[in-house]
Amino acid sequence: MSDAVSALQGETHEGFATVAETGLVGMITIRCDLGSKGLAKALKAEGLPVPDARRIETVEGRSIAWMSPDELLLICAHDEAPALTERLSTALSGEHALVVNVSDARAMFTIRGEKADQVVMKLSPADIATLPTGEIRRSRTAQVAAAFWRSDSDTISLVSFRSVAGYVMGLLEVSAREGSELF
Amino acid sequence: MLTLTCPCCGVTAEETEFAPGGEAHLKRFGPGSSDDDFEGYLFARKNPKGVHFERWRHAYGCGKWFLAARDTNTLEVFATYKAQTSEPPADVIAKIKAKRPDWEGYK
Amino acid sequence: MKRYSIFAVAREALRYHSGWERAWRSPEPKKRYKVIVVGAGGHGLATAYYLGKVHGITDVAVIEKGWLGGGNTGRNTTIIRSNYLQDPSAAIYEKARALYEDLSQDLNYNVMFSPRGLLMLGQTEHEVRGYKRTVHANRLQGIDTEWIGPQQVKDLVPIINIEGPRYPVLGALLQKRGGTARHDAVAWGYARACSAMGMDIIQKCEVTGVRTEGGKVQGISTSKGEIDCEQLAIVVAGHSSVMAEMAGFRLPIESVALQAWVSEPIKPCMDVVVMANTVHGYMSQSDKGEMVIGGGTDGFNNYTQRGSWHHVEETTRALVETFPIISRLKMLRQWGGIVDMTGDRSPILSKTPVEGIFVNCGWGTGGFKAIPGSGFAMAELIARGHSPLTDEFGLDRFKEGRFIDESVAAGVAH
Amino acid sequence: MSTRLSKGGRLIDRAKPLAFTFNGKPMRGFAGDTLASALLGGGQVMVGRSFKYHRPRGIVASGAEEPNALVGLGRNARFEPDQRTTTTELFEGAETTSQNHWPSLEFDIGEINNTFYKFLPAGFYYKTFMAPRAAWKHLFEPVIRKSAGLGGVPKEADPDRYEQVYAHCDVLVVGGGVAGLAAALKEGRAGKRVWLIEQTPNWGGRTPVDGGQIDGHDAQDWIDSALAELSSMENVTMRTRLMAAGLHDHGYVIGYENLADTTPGDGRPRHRLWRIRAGHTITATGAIERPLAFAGNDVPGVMLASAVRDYIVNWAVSPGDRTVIVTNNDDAYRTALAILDAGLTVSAVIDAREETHGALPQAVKARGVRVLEGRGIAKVQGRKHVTGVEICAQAGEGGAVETIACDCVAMSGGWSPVVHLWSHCGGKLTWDDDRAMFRPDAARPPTGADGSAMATVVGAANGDLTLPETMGGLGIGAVSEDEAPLAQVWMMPAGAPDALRFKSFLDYQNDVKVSDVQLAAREGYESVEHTKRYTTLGMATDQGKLSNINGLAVLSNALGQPIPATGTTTFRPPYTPISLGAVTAEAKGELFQPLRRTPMQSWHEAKGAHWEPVGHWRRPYCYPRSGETHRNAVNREISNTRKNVGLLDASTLGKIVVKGPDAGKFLDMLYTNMMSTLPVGKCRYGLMCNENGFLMDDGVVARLSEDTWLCHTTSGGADRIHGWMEDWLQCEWWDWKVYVANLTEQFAQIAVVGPKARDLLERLGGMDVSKETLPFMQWTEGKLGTFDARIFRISFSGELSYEIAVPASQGLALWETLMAEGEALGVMPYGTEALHVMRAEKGFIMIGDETDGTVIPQDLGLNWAISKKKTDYLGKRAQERSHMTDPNRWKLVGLETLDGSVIPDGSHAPAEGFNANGQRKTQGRVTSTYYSPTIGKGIAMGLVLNGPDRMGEEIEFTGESDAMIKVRIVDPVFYDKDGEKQNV
Ligand SMILES: Cc1cc2nc3c(=O)[nH]c(=O)nc-3n(C[C@H](O)[C@H](O)[C@H](O)COP(=O)(O)OP(=O)(O)OC[C@H]3O[C@@H](n4cnc5c(N)ncnc54)[C@H](O)[C@@H]3O)c2cc1C
Ligand SMILES: NC(=O)c1ccc[n+]([C@@H]2O[C@H](COP(=O)([O-])OP(=O)(O)OC[C@H]3O[C@@H](n4cnc5c(N)ncnc54)[C@H](O)[C@@H]3O)[C@@H](O)[C@H]2O)c1
Ligand SMILES: Cc1cc2nc3c(=O)[nH]c(=O)nc-3n(C[C@H](O)[C@H](O)[C@H](O)COP(=O)(O)O)c2cc1C
Ligand SMILES: [Zn+2]
Repeated sequence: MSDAVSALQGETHEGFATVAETGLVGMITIRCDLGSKGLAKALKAEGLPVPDARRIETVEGRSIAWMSPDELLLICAHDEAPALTERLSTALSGEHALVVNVSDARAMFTIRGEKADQVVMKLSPADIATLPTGEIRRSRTAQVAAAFWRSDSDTISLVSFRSVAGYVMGLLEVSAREGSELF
Repeated sequence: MLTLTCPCCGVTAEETEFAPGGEAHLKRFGPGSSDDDFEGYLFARKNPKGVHFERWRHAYGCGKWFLAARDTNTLEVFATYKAQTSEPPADVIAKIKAKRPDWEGYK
Repeated sequence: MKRYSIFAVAREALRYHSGWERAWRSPEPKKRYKVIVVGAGGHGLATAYYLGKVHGITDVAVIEKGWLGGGNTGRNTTIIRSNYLQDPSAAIYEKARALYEDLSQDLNYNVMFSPRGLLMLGQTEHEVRGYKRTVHANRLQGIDTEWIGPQQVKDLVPIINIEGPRYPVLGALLQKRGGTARHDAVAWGYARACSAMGMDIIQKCEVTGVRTEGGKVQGISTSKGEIDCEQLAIVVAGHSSVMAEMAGFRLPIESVALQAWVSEPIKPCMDVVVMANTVHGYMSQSDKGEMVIGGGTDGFNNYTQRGSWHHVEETTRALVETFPIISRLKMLRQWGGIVDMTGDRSPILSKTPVEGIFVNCGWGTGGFKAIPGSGFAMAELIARGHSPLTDEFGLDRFKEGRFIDESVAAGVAH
Repeated sequence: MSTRLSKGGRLIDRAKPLAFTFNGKPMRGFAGDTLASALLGGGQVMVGRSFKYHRPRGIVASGAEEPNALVGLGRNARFEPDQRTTTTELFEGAETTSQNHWPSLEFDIGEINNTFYKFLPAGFYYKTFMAPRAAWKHLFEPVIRKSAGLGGVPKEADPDRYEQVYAHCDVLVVGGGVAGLAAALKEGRAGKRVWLIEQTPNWGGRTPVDGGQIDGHDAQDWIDSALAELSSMENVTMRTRLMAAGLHDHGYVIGYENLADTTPGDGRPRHRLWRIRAGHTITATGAIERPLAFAGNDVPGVMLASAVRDYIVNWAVSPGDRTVIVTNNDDAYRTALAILDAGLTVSAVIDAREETHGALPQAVKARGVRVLEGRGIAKVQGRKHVTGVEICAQAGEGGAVETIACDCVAMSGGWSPVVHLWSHCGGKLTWDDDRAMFRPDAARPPTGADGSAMATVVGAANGDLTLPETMGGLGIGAVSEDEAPLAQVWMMPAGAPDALRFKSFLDYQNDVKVSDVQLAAREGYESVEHTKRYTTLGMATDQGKLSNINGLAVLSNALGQPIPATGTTTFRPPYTPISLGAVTAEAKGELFQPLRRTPMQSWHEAKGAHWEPVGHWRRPYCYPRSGETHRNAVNREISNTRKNVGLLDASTLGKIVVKGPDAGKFLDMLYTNMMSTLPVGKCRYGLMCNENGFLMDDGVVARLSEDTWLCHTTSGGADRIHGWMEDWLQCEWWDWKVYVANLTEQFAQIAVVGPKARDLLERLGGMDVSKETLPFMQWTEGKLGTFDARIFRISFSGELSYEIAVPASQGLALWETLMAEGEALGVMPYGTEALHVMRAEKGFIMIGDETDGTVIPQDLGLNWAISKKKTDYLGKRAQERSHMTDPNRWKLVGLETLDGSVIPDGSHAPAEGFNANGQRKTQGRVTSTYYSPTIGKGIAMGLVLNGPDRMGEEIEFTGESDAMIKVRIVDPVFYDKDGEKQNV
């Protein structure tokens, strides 16, 4: 689908950290008994584990995150999401489960640079300094919901709802502005 | 500005990441119930100055509802626990008793 | 009671004001009173005052656990208006507002009622429709309100931003004779007048129990001993549930914290009270010059007289958006009160399951403006067993589903 | 004269001179100066006028406690009133103006109040200005307001930016004096995550001025090495210019950081608000010196003794050539020594104590200074500047024994620990009678989330005033001169008569005198809280940092009770005032609130849509063309939609998927009607009530598969209803197998509406959308053109109508395709107002218009949507209550005026007579009212008493003016009653 566009189409700002919208990303919400064998099997077939509480596991370009005691979020390529949703739905048809493609309900951002943490410090009450790699934190950025995790040594990935992408980008841009670094 | 620990995901977070939901362990009365019971269910609140059992939702986190035992006068949080129970669990009661020997117990 | 007047002040000036007598006495409690009012807030004191003034009942004690006027009456943002939508509310609030007009003269105590005008901004189409509905209702209720356009708003409040961009001001509900009064003086003026009628105001006396027999009230236990009475009025705002528990019943009330704060004082720049409900903030300027700002309530039960900080941020940002010049003012002091929120956010003035016990509570975030009317009505209810002003505010309404819901037209109820 | 000394000044950098102005007069200072030190250094002793009496006032203090020396700073958009000069750092080009006077600081008309001071005691306004009634509002109040009010009014929006940050630590140490440094060292060495914050630009607190030895080193050396060690610790974060404004529940500390006040306009945030969540807070906030109350203690030139030595030592500013020191304790003698060391003159030390033997007095005497024991000041001479003091016996009534000429008075009434933060959340105090101070009671601390102490106090803030005590409390040895006990002297002389007490100030800024507090006590305002409010003691911008303890001592005296029986007033945040800009931070303008945007928002923007806020969304109200009024645009959009085809961006509509074996049962509980019986592929309109029975949301439900339903909600309701569903599933029916997900934002939704709607879709190709394949109230999915779409055949306008959902990423593309393909068909977008009018023409209700939280479906004639078969649904029990079944509830009807005009919004229908409260009775009100371009006249809906039984009846409604409007009760469906247009 050539005409599919992300909320901000890759908008980027340079400050003491670089903040960018990442463009289209695939996301699938899976609601299910996370202890069920069927789930483990269905995910295994896709090469994915069932993550432990609050963990986000990345395997070959896809990530799977624990969102709540009965909810996972699978992150993949945007164009892969519809088919993957179908496959997982089918694989879980024997379970009480809900698998839905939410790729377009979200916007994803990266905050990159040595001081990336400081941008999050300005926006979320969560203690970013103690957030270990491999853990996803659902929280808020200023007035809207967000989830974030360390996607590599100097990058934080952040997901918000699509409709507020502009607001989130506004916050990130202001917070990362040169001259306002905290330390 | 309270801090609470969500028993569903284990995150300790500040009040703004949660949404309060009023008194816990209310018993729903539906069609066929008496006027008094129904009124009690919707309106009569214990609203104690002291130990209170209440509902919270981890709104900006895992999205789950949970319950908290909290002192409305000191704001001490005795415990948080899963919402799927119709009265406070024994260990929560014991914890409160230990800290508030004068407390007359869950009524 | 020595009358206050400019001449009295001048006379006293010559002798360094050594001749003033006590505004109210500090008596020890007697063994028994005809009526005991618990709670020396505005509502309790006004109840006592009108019992004496209108019904000639002066064998009255007002029992206060702290210092009189130290509850919500002493910590509110003093907004007075009567532009309510529902008939029962409009009636009692307008009664109160009308009594405020003459209260200084009536009490011989200047409560500085300042009918400087009150605006409720319409910032969405929906809100505009709600306020227009109120204007029409008010007309039939005999309350003087009007709808004005954005430019008139700007003329009345030059420091306001009517442009938005987020929520341009589309107009406002104006009550010209709404305004403010000096909150402490309201309590003090009533206390002085009650004391002068021979009533006992007993401070630092906490009620710890209610004695009943055969479903009828006998008296109360207090930190200063047992006191008997024929009738008992519970008028303790945020502590209503605690007192009801003593008397053996439950109320449709939850106590939560409500906060307010003031800026440092500046010269007069806003001569009306402005409420902006879409963005959740309201502001007036006190006679001393501070901007007086009220916030939102906490969502959880709270008896601490402190609230959560984020409400301060939410309201301040709403007001900076509405009045951009205040960004460079500084917050001087922030405080909280415990407000009593009922199931339909309207007050309760009612008999109770216990004979002889009456409650007046549930004024929540908006009862300062009601003090004279509430006291007047409550006194009538106690003395006569019935008052047209309290009829609709009974406890029975929750069983019947007969709510008086004001949130219909306006978000907040100050 | 105050002046700059040629030598010394540990905080100033003489190599960096700075120019500034005071009331337009050019002045100079140095980097490191505060505005106050620079003003004093430039000889400016009088800096403002007091609040009530407009008395000339000078600088009293050297820190946060300053009550007098407030100025307006900057100009135009960067003007800031009430700026405290003692805590404002000097910067190049600073423009300062004094406050509260007219026409000038030197000559102020308002000073007339000072002449009439006897007529204006505490609370005089409660006793006067009552007659005639209107006079208060129109005469007295304006005068009082003008003469009060202090600072000037900013005139423009604030151009600066502010920001906020969250920080977390195990231990927060507040105060960077030696106590704070020592506490931070201890916690830092223990490996804790430590934050150490200090409000001023400088570390070390008082000690570098007061002197002494710590741990065997000169105090400054110890401070330097402590700072070096702390900076080397990874786990310790240190910041200056960061004040702890308040200690809030559960260890939440609001910090206020000053970043760019000295570099206005440099683009950095001016202030930063820190929200620090501290596991534990240690306050090391020091102590504040108290003034003494004597007549004329407010004349410019009368200062705190500690401030005098601060100005000399820190900024090389001499507050006067000849200073008289007046004290009740030994510490003030340090000021004498500092003055002497600077080569200036101490004219005398007046000590209220009968005898002085301590090391410090001895040292001062040894340097030839006169020490007058058992003496007090009867009166200060001078009006705009001290010229001398009259000395009297402290024990007497003020008979002057001697007059001493001087130009500065340094006073000390002892010290009060800074207990604010400790007290903010309920930490209690205990009275220390030996030292005459309230100090934190460690046994009654403020408690945190787990019920244990969340704060401790160290150093002078804990009442450990002398250096050995301060450091001893932290386990570190220190030495300073021994000090003899102070005398509890609050007022001079002890027997001061009225005439003196009327000039002895307690609260400088608010002009509260000893006599005022005594008057309050006499009149029965006995509680300290009453006295505060009656006199305004402690309510000024310094919040009584200087006045409170003296005030309550005077009150206790007047009441004949010990000070602890009087107690203190409540300490409230912030410690010193903080800018509302910082409290607002980024949340203004564009970022004031999140703006939710649909995938097609940019298109609407480009077309100049006029907006209507709906929750956090902003929807096009209409799309006015150039020269067109909004009203005309709406009419055009309606007419075109009814005639050709219109497009509505319906993306904001809530879309919640509900799935599971128990989903049908669940929806049957949530909706008033039956959803479990809805066949797959079909749609059904449903109503949701709350447990109180009131209608709270509506929308079309589509059954997607055997176990899956899609529930549409109102735009405003999506999140609320999603939360509502989760609430019931998690907290009541937790054993039901149902999952829900909010897919509102996953899909862009476009309503294609009008007789040519099908033509338009067929132009795109793909799915069959014919009447046969896709009849009314069904849905289908497949390819529409190149789009993956789900199409619902539902209608909110009464026209042939399709709602098309595609993934949000393709919403804009679909919209543009429809606009392009539809051009030949006359397609136009329409906004929310057209939507509202069209639904009203059809008699469809709108949540928020026909409902307001007090309306039940039965009121709206929606009984057909309430299942009679179900034993239960949310709201059912409530709807059985007597008031809900009352036959006299107002019911929905259509309304039309006899002359075709539009009934005003909110109009009410009066009934005969008045109720017991004299209010006109009513029998109905309008709920929606519009001009209908389709019908060519006004149409409306309303709730009317027994309305449905009164069809055709004419009743009156209130008009815009006092006149009434004649209205006929009609069927609410005004357009296409038989539904022929939507079923084609
Ligand atoms: C921050 C804030 C802002 C507000 N703003 C406004 C506004 O702008 N306009 C408006 O109209 N209203 C406002 N209100 C609401 C208003 O203040 C209250 O509705 C009103 O003051 C209630 O008065 P009261 O006399 O019922 O209660 P209170 O003044 O609270 O008096 C109750 C008294 O009962 C005493 N008491 C409690 N328990 C006992 C006991 N066991 N024994 C003895 N005595 C007891 C208490 O100590 C207290 O003094 C505001 C409230 C707050 C907190
Ligand atoms: N001898 C006496 O009578 C006497 C009396 C008082 C003080 N002292 C001397 O004062 C010193 C006391 O040392 P200390 O460290 O306890 O106190 P300090 O006054 O030296 O230091 C306290 C520090 O805390 C800072 N502070 C206060 N409130 C703050 C807040 N809210 N946020 C951020 N910072 C804040 C102040 O700016 C100051 O730098 C000793 O030298 C002692 O001898 C002596
Ligand atoms: C309308 C109004 C104006 C106020 N103005 C001031 C003020 O100018 N200065 C001040 O210190 N406090 C002011 N206060 C707050 C009081 O000092 C006090 O905080 C409040 O009455 C609550 O009491 P508490 O803080 O003792 O609990 C004001 C309060 C109200 C209700
Ligand atoms: Zn959680």
